[in-house]
Amino acid sequence: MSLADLWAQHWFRAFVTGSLVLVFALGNFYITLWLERKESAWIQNRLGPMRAGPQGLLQVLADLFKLLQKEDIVPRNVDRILFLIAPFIAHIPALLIFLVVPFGPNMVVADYDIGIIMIAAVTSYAVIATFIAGWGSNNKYSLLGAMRGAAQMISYEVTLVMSVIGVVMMAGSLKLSDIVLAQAERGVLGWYLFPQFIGFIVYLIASLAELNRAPFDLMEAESELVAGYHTEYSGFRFAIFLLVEYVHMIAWSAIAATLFLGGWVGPTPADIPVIGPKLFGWMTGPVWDNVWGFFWFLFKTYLLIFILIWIRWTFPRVRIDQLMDLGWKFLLPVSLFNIFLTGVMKYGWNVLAESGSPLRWIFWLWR
Amino acid sequence: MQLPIYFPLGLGALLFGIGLWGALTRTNAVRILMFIELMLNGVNLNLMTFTRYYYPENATGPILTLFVMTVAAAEASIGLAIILQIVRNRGTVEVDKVDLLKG
Amino acid sequence: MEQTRELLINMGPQHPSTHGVLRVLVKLDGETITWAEPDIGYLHRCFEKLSESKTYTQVIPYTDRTDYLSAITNEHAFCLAVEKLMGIEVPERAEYIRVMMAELQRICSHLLGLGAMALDLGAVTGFLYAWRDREKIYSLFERITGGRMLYNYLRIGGVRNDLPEGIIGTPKDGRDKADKTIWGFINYFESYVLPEWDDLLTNNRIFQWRTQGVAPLPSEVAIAYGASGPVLRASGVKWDLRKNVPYSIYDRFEFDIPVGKENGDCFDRWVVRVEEMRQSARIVKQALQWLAENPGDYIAPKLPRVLKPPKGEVYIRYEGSRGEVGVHLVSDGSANPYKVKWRSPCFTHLQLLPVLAPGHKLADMIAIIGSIDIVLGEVDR
Amino acid sequence: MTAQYLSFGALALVTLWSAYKVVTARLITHAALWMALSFTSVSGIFLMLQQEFIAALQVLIYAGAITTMIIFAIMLSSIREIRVEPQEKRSIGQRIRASGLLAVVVGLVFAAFMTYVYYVSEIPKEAVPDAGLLTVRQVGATLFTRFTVPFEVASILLLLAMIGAIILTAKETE
Repeated sequence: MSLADLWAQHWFRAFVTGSLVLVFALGNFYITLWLERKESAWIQNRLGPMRAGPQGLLQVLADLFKLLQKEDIVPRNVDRILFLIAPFIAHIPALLIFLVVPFGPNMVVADYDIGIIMIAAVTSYAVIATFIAGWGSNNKYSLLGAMRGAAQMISYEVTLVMSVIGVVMMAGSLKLSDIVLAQAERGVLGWYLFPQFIGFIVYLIASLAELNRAPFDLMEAESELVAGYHTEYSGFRFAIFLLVEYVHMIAWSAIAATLFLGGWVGPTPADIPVIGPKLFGWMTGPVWDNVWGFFWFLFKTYLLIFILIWIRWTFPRVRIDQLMDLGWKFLLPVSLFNIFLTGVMKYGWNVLAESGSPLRWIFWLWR
Repeated sequence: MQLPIYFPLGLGALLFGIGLWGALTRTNAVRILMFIELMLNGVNLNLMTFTRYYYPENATGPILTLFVMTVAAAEASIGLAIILQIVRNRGTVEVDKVDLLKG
Repeated sequence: MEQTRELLINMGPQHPSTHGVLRVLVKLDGETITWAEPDIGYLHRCFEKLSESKTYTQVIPYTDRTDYLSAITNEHAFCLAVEKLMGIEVPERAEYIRVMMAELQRICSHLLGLGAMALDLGAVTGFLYAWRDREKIYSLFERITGGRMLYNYLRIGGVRNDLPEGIIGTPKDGRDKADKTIWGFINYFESYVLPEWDDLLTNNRIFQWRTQGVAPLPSEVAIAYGASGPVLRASGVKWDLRKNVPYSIYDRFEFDIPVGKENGDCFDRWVVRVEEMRQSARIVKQALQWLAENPGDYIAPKLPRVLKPPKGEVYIRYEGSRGEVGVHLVSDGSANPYKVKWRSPCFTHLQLLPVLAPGHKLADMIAIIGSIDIVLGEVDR
Repeated sequence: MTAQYLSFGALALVTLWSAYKVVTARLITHAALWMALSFTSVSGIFLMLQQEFIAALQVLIYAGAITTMIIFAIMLSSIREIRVEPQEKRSIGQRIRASGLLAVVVGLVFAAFMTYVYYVSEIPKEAVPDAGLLTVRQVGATLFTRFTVPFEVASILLLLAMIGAIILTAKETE
């Protein structure tokens, strides 16, 4: 095969997988938005959307149509080009993250060696998009929201990466599929949720801040800044911001599921003792592995999304200085301590496992 | 990699050139900082090109680039802090107006 | 040394956090407020002037609309003023009904105030919980008065109608969803709602971060600015007109005056309100007991169709939901009041904003507005 | 072959155009955003050079951290100079300088110089085949063995820069 063909193949593959990622993101955006409405209604003793479709399933569609047919208002005195492109730039990080996420044993778009660094890297565009939207709107609320958002996201990105380093230390790889495989070998108790419990909690809090969701939704704090950086947006541009917000949430939950909850690892019907192999023996092979992997991946992701929504509708919003204090003075030291702890424990296991000392069971979780 | 080496090298040189041009013609301190970053980018590009073409198994190139980035980050933070101080004290970001030492 | 330029921000009049159509001008240095000034008058409806062309009975619906979240207490204050002016004796049963309604209204009003403050601080769920419970009070009021929000229920000398059959109910433990009586509500409220508020917000760490130490109001400043009601009590002053200057039949009830710490901050104002709801529930329970034990149908004295109070003036101090409601009534002997002066606590409390806000963050601003719990209908009148 | 040229061409074009716009953009915020675009496309070229690690770091540090820092500095430095930059009457010399001719000249001189150095140096003139690329693991291993001391020095440098920046920008409180 000539090199030209190879490159063409690359482009083709990029196109196809990119489309698939887009479809995945949009489909889950739909479900997540519906879930958020239903769950918030459930928490608040309401019914939530009920009219459009069974259990309001079509409500999101109706709302999107409403937003799409609205007039696309571009206020005067805005920085026109920046104002127009900001929603699309906001897309970049949200969708790029899915490139490295393993959806199943063989379902990953680009299995980079540097998966986690790449995630951290593309997230920085979210800051720029926020800034573009806030500054381009030429509105004080937007600008304040954008400044807050940028400060918040920059601070919490540090914490986020630090909280993940423990996982990287344990798996010995930055590649997400390697991390999943490492967890698969260790069984359910070996999922990094348990040895990296501190890391997981810190990750959860920091990702809330990174996502700008309550209790850290300071940049769009509706009671003080109207709608923060997207105050001036309306119609489908606003819809796109909404989309980005939720796709982002799915992405961060997917990463958390991959890093801490074992990703696509999970039992299949064939694993049921006694009757499993007989009844569901045919459910094996690469295709079925991927199907079940995808199922478990989705299940774990939605579990985390559920928790994120739950948190959002329970807590009040923190203040900007408290947010910064929490990030820099508490979460960052804690995640650094987690790195230290992981190092010590892993070293302890390595040393003691050879000698066969009974003390080694203290370090067993970090093996 | 079948791309002739002149392509990325030339790109790096041009990037450096644009950075230098800007740094010499513009007076806004923040902008000058940006041009310095552009120039460093050109340098990095060259470094990585040579690494990729001739020493693909040697980690020295990427590490050197890493250090360049480290220095760039440090420089940017300190530089911007100094600029902020200048703005606070003198009310301008134009470097040719910050001439207190001139008789 | 040149400082960073201050940013002038305009909150309102159409802004999601200002309660009603309040406009606040805020100067920000970064995120810190250096100057704040409320700009009022967007909801001015000439209540006081309008009253001069109405008969005394016709003024009552207008009083509903001053503090529209606490209508009964306003009606009560106005009726008390007219009754004092004319020397009318109010039937005992009517007094109890009035007090019960006023205290239920206080619960209702505090629920909204607390819920709105929670919403401002980002806790949407708290707001909807408040809404849910307020709805129950509204349903009760609808059965009693026919109106849900603005009742026009009190009459000079009494109330318009007696309580409907079977609305009082019986005391029970715990929550009974089918129990649609006042007792049912009180049981539910005490055993379910109040602990829920404590769990959801009062003991919530983030909520405490947001409110504790924010905008402390020393008692002397509070007194100097004429603060009253929960705002004054949160600053540690044990001052409640129901106890200190008893009116109506409040001297027959047992209840406590909750007070905050020495320097009442937003959290104290919150806690005082929650505590006040508990005390109001106590008063309602006592009133219900009396009403159940003393049935009767004498609820209003026979009065002439057109009331013509004697020449003179009268001032009534009334502990409304948000503070001291003052009614200064001047009569020239005709059928219409010569002057109705309405002293509204919200207007007074709003003047605290420029004192409380500077030095705090922008996000604290909304906590402050929420914690002094203003109703623009009363500020502008 | 063509696909590769096309990719490189597109990336190079974006890089150069955005770098040019950094110099000529009227608003300094626009300049900062163009700079971010330039950094991004350079990272794309790093990807073409199969240096994923450096590409990610390029985005992380340049497009992420430094751009944001510069944007913050712009926001904090002066509101006046964000919107309008002083438009002065230009002399012919200034116009020539502003035209970007200098960029081309300087760039070409550099390119020529580098080609010269390249030919006189002892660098092997034959490109090695694609086999055996660096992994992050190798970079890490080298960084923490051969380059331990420079690594520590760099860390200290960053720490000092951080402390310095904080001290410089912290408002004096009484």
